[in-house]
Amino acid sequence: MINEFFNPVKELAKGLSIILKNGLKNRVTLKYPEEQEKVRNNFRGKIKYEKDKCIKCGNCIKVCPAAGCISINEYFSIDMSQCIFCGNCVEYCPVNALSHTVEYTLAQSKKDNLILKEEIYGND
Amino acid sequence: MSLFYLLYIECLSFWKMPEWLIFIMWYIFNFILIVILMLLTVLFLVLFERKYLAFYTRRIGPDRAGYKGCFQTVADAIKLLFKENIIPKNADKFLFFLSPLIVFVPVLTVWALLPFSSGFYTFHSCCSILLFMAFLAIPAIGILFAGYSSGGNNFALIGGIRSCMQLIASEIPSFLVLASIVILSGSMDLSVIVKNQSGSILNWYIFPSFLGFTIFFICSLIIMNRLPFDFPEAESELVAGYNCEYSGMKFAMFFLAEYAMTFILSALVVVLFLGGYNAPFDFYITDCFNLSVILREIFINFEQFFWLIFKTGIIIMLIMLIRAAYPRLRTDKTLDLCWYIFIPLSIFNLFIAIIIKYMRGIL
Amino acid sequence: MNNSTLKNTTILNVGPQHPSTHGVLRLKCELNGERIIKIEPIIGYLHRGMEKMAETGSYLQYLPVVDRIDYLSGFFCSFAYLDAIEKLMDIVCPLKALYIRTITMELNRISSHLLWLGCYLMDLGATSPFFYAFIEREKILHIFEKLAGARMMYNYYTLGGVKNDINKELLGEIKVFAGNFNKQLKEFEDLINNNPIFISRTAMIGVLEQETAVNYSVTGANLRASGILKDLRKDFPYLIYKQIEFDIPYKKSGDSYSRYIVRVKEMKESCKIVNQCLDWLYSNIEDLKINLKINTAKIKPEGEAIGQVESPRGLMLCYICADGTNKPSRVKWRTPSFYSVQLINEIAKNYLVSDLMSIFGSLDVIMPEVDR
Amino acid sequence: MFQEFKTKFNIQKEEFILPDINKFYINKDDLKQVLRFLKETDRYLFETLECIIGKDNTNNALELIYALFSSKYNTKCAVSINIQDDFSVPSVVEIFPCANFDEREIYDLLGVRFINHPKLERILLPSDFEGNPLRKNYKMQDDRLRWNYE
Repeated sequence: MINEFFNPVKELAKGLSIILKNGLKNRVTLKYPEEQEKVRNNFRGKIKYEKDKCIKCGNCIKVCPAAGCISINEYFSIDMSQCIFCGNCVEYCPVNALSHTVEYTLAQSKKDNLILKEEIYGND
Repeated sequence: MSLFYLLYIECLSFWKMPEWLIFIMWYIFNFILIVILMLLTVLFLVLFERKYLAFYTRRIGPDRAGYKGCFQTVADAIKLLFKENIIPKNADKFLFFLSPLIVFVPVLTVWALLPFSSGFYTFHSCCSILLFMAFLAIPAIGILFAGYSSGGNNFALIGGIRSCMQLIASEIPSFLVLASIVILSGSMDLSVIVKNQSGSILNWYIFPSFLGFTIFFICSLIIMNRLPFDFPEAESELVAGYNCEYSGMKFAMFFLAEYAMTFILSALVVVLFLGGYNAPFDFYITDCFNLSVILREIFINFEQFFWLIFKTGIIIMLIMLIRAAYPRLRTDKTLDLCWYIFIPLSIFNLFIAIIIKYMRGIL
Repeated sequence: MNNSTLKNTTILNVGPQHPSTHGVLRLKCELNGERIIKIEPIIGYLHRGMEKMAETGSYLQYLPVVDRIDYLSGFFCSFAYLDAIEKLMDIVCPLKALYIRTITMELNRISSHLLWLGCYLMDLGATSPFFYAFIEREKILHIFEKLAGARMMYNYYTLGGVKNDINKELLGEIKVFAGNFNKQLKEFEDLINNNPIFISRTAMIGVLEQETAVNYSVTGANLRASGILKDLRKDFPYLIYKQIEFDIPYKKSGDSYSRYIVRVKEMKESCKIVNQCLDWLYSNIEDLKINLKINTAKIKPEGEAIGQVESPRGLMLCYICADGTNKPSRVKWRTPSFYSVQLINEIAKNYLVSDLMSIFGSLDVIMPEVDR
Repeated sequence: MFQEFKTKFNIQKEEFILPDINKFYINKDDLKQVLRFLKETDRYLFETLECIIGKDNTNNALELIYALFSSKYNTKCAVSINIQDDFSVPSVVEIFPCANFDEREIYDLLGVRFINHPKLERILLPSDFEGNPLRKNYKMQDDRLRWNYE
């Protein structure tokens, strides 16, 4: 009977010791704006588009799961609010005109800034 | 009358005031001091708890407002001040406004009863333990009113009912343990209890009634709704329990009351069992410098105040550690715990206290 | 005048927005005081029309969307979908791709169980184990980010195998993780396994008899906790589970506590599988054949097929009926949580409200799977 | 293995669902009889109904496939029925309680009415939604998809 009373107390103490032991380990928080997560180059971030390489074949539209995200009627544009960064367009583009960048901070103040048009691409 | 009262009369003797006005001004002045002390400790406790829990989960805790997050609680308070006061449509308006007060005011008055040091206590009465526990029973009724009056919100209703169940279950064992302390110390006045525990660490009351200490500690956890027993506002089940519908200043009042109750109950545990403001080995630093009587009296009080705060800090850190480590108990398991285990144990503890008192009487 | 007040029972809406319903599920429970009389789960708040989306897009367009069926275990859903197509077009993946698929799926099972462990203990009130579980899970997500380029939405499997290769540095990282994972798990077990408060909250609560489990076609850890030893990896071994030796943890009593124990043991087994796959992958690093490079224009399968996989929550089937064009004519997902949601009325009857959270949490129900 | 079952219900058409599940076509009325037979006789013991797959083959014909699994013999089989125009099928909730949500979902997405189902309502879509999305004749009014309908 004694063991049945002291066993729970022993378990509670063991739990407490683990919590105390965890107190001494190093901190894991990442102070976001100052320390950013360093990401490798195969990270699927914002899509980059080179105008001269593109042959306007429309392959990327056929492959893109988000319907209506890419449109190439008069100029090439990607709607960043629809894009799910799956990388299909980059993979199936015959001339590698599209490629991933490592940038993942894409918040904008206005909604139509999210639609990346060709002339914005032209100069960078 | 205590030394401070004499000092106070001297300072006021320049203005020719009637006798009764000085007497009343003394209590008002003391009460304002207590309110300031409480606000400071609550501000510190809220931030300390978040940092302390973050320490055990390998995080840093809030460190954006102020140097290392020191103004975080002030920022929270100001934010809550400007939050819109939403009153649910079919809420019982009068009770909805009253319940934060019912929860907050008794905790504030209880602060006045606690003997912070030999000279400094606002309200001195021969049965201050009874007053203490009587005032600490009222917030549970406030929580019930809060739950009942927030419209048709069933979460708040269940939270309120749970707080009453809890209160009754935990009051009885704590009163029995208080009875054993009163037997040991001979009087119901808190400052007398502390005086009887002066001297070395051996005649603290934790050693003769260690069983009483554990029971009272767990029952105080139940009264102040701390984690293993925080049923009225169990986040994962009742969303936010009784303070579901409260926002703005009223929510801040509930929040303030909870932390004030945490401090005051752990201070009570210290006063009853760990020899309130007595230094552990009856050694005061102020004795080494040979000061004049009045100066020594003042510094002794400050040092005793430090000892009380130091011991309460240890108890509060233990309470917060328990919050970090353990899951929540089920409501009916807690009631079984109180009715079936704590009450017989506290009666047994009463016998031990009587036997020890009798043995001390013979030696 | 809603009739609940007549029968002096209160209707408690454990609403779509609630801290511990793991997503948007509404449990309309009728309470008598705190005892539960009847619970009616109302679902459909997270319905995204996954099956209709499959019919509008081609096989390739639907592939990235498939990870979102159960966003905690993306690899399992994409494997089920691709398994069905590979059977239709009888493609056989190279051996190394099979090993890479197995190791990523087992790591994904560990990360999904870790998230369940953290949330389950947060439901019961213990705040700090939640953070320890997420610290461990973060390591796995880092490995996936280096491997597939994204933390949770991988789009890493393709029709003939996997997209990019595992290099030596990543294998080393997985070995380091698998090495000290058992030590971390042991720390968890000391903290929680026989903690008296945890036992009082979960032992003999929400008991699932074998008969109701079979009737409600429950699968996965919930079934194995009630004593029925049924695991797809042993009954119909797919991928390379035939060459790997591992055993299936199970318990007899079927209450929330044994479901917890079964899932913790499953994490240990997955760690064993990961270690065995690591040894094979180390031995042939230089074999670079991981993808069949199938020309996507030729994906025009014909007929019906069912892709099956043992996901962390149970048996997941993906039925594809293809009619020769490049768009599937019908894709049907059989997800395990859809059936364990119906259980809640059977096993949570006349328990208390606080037990409801410990029962529902132990069933590991994830809402995207239920609503698809 | 299914010889005795085929002779009892004289099933002519039989097909294969890959990997190795054979599918039997039966007519609508003796659906309950077949499922009870497959569940109770100790020769088969298909006691778990894994899922009910609703399919819309074009020109207004629906097909319901009941996927069964017997853990004793570790085999899977499927029973399927074709429904032409009046879409009403006897519900199998008494035999397999798990079919409750399945049948409500098929009613919701395909519009098949199940006779004496305890609570036949829409489950996934909002209750005031009209039309059944998974039917082939359900037209989506979203022009962003025009690229897919080329």
